[in-house]
Amino acid sequence: MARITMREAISQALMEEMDRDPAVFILGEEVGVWGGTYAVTKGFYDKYGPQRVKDTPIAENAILGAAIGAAMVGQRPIAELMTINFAFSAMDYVVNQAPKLRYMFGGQFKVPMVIRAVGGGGRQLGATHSQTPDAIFAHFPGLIVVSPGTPADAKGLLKSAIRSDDPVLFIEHATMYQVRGEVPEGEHLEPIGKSKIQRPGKDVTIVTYCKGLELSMKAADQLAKEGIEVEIVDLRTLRPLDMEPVLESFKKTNRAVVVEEGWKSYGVGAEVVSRMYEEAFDYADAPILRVAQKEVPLPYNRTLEQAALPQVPDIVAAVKEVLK
Amino acid sequence: MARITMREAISQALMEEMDRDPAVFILGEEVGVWGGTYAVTKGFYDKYGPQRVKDTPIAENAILGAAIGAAMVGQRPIAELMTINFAFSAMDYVVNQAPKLRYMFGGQFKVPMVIRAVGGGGRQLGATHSQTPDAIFAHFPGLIVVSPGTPADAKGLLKSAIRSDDPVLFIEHATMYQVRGEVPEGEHLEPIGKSKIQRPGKDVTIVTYCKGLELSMKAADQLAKEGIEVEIVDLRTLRPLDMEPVLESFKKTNRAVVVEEGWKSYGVGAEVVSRMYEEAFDYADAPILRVAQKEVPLPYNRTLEQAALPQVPDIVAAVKEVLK
Amino acid sequence: MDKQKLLQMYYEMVLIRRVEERGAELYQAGKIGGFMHLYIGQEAVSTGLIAAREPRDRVITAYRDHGVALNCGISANEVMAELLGKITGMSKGKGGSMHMASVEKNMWGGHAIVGGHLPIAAGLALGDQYAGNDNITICMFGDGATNIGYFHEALNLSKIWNLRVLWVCENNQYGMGTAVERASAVDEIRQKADGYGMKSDRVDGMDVIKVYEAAQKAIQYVRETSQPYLLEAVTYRFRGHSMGDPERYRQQDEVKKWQENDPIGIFRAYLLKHQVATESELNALDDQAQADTDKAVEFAEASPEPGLEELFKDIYVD
Amino acid sequence: MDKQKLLQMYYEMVLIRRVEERGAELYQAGKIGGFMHLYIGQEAVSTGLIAAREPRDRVITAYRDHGVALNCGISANEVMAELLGKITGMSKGKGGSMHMASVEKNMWGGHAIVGGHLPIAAGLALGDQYAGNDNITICMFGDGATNIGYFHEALNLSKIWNLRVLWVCENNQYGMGTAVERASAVDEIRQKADGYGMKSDRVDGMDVIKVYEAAQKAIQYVRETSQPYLLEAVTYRFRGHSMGDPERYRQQDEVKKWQENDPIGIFRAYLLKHQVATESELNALDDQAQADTDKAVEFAEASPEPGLEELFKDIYVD
Ligand SMILES: Cc1ncc(C[n+]2csc(CCOP(=O)(O)OP(=O)(O)O)c2C)c(N)n1
Ligand SMILES: Cc1ncc(C[n+]2csc(CCOP(=O)(O)OP(=O)(O)O)c2C)c(N)n1
Ligand SMILES: [Mg+2]
Ligand SMILES: [Mg+2]
Repeated sequence: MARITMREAISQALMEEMDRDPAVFILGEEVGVWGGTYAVTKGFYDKYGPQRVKDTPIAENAILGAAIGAAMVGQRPIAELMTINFAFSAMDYVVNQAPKLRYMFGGQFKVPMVIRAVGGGGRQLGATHSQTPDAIFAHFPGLIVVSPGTPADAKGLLKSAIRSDDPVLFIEHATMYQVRGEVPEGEHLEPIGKSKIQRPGKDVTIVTYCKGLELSMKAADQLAKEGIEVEIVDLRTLRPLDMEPVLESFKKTNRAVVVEEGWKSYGVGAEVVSRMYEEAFDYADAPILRVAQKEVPLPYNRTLEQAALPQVPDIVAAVKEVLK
Repeated sequence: MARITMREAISQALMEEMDRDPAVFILGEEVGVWGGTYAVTKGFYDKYGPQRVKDTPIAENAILGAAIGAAMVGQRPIAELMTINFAFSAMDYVVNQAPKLRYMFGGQFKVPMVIRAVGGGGRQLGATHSQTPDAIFAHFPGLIVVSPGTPADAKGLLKSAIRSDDPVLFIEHATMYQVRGEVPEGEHLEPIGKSKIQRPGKDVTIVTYCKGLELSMKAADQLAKEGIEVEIVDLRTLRPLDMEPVLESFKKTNRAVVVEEGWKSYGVGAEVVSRMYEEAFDYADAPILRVAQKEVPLPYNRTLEQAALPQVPDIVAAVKEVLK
Repeated sequence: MDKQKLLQMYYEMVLIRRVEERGAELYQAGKIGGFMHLYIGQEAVSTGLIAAREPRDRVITAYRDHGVALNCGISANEVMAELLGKITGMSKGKGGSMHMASVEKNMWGGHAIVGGHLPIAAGLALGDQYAGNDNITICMFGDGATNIGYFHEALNLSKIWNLRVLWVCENNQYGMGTAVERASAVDEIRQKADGYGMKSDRVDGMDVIKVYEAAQKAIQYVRETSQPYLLEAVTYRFRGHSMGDPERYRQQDEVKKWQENDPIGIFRAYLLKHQVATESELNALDDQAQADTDKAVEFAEASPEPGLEELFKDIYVD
Repeated sequence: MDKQKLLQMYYEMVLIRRVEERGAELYQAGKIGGFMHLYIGQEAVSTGLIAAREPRDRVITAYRDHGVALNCGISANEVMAELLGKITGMSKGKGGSMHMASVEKNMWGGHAIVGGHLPIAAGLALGDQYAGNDNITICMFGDGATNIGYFHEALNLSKIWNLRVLWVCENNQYGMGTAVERASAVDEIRQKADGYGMKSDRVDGMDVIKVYEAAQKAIQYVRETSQPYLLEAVTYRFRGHSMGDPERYRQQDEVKKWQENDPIGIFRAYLLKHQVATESELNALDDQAQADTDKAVEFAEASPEPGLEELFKDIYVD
């Protein structure tokens, strides 16, 4: 296994799947000549040519609509939204078309496509460009929503997403492309719809995903120094949501914190918390807490932005609170 | 007080506010000559003329963008989305522009506008046209989300929404326009951001809003016959969410069911349930249950559609379950 | 065109009319729900258009799709069963009036979001281009749909990527209650092609022969040059926008004037005048369409509803 | 034009250049974050355009907004403070480079969603029409923005509702790394006006005088006829799309060729040739711009950051 970055892991997954299956192609803004705004598809244009690495106009509806149509007739497009914030400029395709077409027409065809989109705050991009609105996409049946927290999962889940016959929204995080981790070379598939224990522990459960995993790992390191053993469950897929490992952990620790980068209200944590009580009410020794973004449009100023985003100390504090 | 329909109540609110304030005008598809797809603005075009009742092209981005622009320079537009499902065709304006512009520009201007939109299932309109995706809008700070459950509230809240200096998404329900209720004539304002006890009781709390209120009232009637006294709290506003009456009721009954029409996962109930435990953990004598839509795109076939939607017996069963 | 083809077209037009008339009755009787948009008055457009396609050419349209479905070869039985929400409908009763598709017949659906299927149509054509064939995608939409952003993004993409799409605007003068000139900056929709440097044409949509000829020319152009093309068919819907339209926005005079221009009547006269068929031959086709419609209603009424297990099927493949 | 006005324009162009050059340095030094898009090379467009407006005419643009902000009369101090995220910025440090606005100066913001501000511009004009005045809204956007649906919906609406909008496309040849001809069905953006029956013009955007004249003509037309108008200004950005652009998509030759065509140089030569000003007068203005930039940096650096209480302010009015 090599220690590579999240960027390299995603890039590897894309390349391996393009090599494996000629029906796979990429389309999106600046994916080709530019090499991807976040350099994920650097070199792809030269390797695969303009037929398989398609630069598009700035027209998110056209990008996603074209991907859906091509998927309906047998191709396996990977459409890139330059950022998840631009999903709002083509929302109908993300939540109303891709996830519903198969159902509405009685299962006559499938829509095997991936929408890759980078989200997240922390880069001072201002309110319209810094969102982590993952929860709202996960609300829609018919869509699969994946958001990995490690390079290995990014590779394994993206490969599975590309092979899935259903539409998958694959959410990456703008500040995590340099995160390094061990990643199996070649064929490495992670199952979609499976949560995973990323760190075992016995005192308290942290449920999280994506950027929240990075922060939670750091919090767990700090807490370990004080003798608190945190178990971290990484959701990895938001829809369908796999609660098994969460419940198992919670039944052991009886205390939990849910960590996410997005806004708290109507966020991912709300669903996770609700299901935990629904299915493990008797195991709760303390109220489950949520650590999330403050309820403000993210400001440009760095200090303010960081104050709005969930931070390691917030997680540490929440863990101590549930342990009281 | 007159007993009038929800349609009449909304129509009254619009007319009274247009009469009161010349800055108020309406724009949207078929609001004028046609009289509103749901006949809410019937007669308005003749009364106020094409300057104040503006038929638009089928161009939801233009409708909402134009409303935002006009609001920025001092008008008070009411933009109608023919249905909430078409918000996905102009999502950026609903969640990214209207709620963030004031903040991004340091409070230099305000965006006093109302987006009226009708949602809800049960009319066999198929998967793209039958949604109740209220929760996803409520996720965004900067937006106010209101969804009334009675004619009186519809009137009082819409009038407040029109007078609000902030953008308000006002969600009506397609199957409720004929619902009748007592509505104060003339000046009647209900405060935005205040939940309300719509039916007092002592045994169990139902938290709900909009269509859920209608269903819950019926369930409560049935349960009353069995001696179960249900207290119903109507959220009315989803953002900002007023938990006070919910918590007060819950602290009394110690048992609760949350009823909503939309999908359960990542829905309104998830947030309400999470907050109830966060703020009244010790008062819970049983797991709080959620009654909501099954996780499927709504089908056309009536039997299937009704099977997917939450029904009165589902609520009755859930109440009995939490009382076990 | 040979006689058989012409008579087939005539039969299809009458069949659409009969099926929809019965559909309207069944709707009034409460057996059909949701939104139902009748194609009555516009039959010449899809009939002429689809007669000019090859079976490998794909078709996609909006919610006003019963005619298109029948022209594509979906049986009246299936159309009627879908209207009644039965499992024997092509969409298993899950789609209803607005969502008729048949992969087998290369008909990729009626679509209910105005203009929303245009980018998808570009995608169908992209799929074919990627596969390396010269199939065409015929994408139909209303005049009202040309004002929404989807139209713009799709037409632009089709032009820069040399996609084989025949864009067909059915200009029936209104988008719901809004007359073209109240909603669109240009009254002739074909003019919108100019903004994309796209070839275009405008044809009398009440005359199936004219539509057929214009479609043939357009299809040939698209296939050979691998360039998109915008064809505007000028037509009129004789009924309301959907069931329950109060029709306050147009004068009965206007409706009457157009109804005198009935596309079936025009075609019938043409067939007689050019001695393609005799009165009795045409009457036989009328009877056939009536009989097929009756049978379709019987079939649909006798068909079972989808079982409750269908609720959770077809959401995901995996 | 009188001398004072011409010199003011010259000063503004130099000021934009100096402010952005310093901005680039401060960005490299880590004092500015987020996305920053420089206007260097395009100064003639907004300078000529905004010189032709009356103060009551509204301006709105995209994220490439520093030049526009300065031309509208927002001080270099405020621009620099906003770049540094300070409370003294016009947006209190909450907006940053992409979000400069001043209600007082009738500048309604830079906007970061490509094309997203076009419907809002139509709304500003709608507000004025509703108020019954004849203010104009000048809406600027890039070539890339003309391919998104927002553009289409906004232009169509402005035409059918007779809104006083001057649509100005700054065609700088690229949307990020994508050349116009790879993204747009037509290379001359002005041609897109034809699809709306809208009057249009194309002007050399490197020549501030030509821009000013074209803008004046356009503004007069919009004001008098109450019709929108599309003006295309052909220009070039000398720097990358934003800070950190690898610029793999264009040849250095091409960049050099355009740089030789520097709008400031062209204007300077014009002013000298027509003896509007002497070398030393222009040098004094250069010095003035330099001094004002230095002062702005000092001001911005010395200004405090917004306090934490600002985080929750300005979300809601009520
Ligand atoms: C995005 C969107 N907005 C609004 C509607 C509601 N709607 C359905 S059909 C229609 C009119 C469409 O007119 P046109 O495109 O001319 O087609 P026609 O009905 O005349 O065939 C409208 C506004 C919709 N379905 N989708
Ligand atoms: C809806 C949307 N899609 C994509 C982007 C990312 N993006 C920002 S600027 C830009 C290029 C715009 O090009 P153009 O309109 O020509 O303006 P220029 O930068 O050349 O001034 C892109 C793709 C965005 N901000 N918004
Ligand atoms: Mg029409
Ligand atoms: Mg550009």
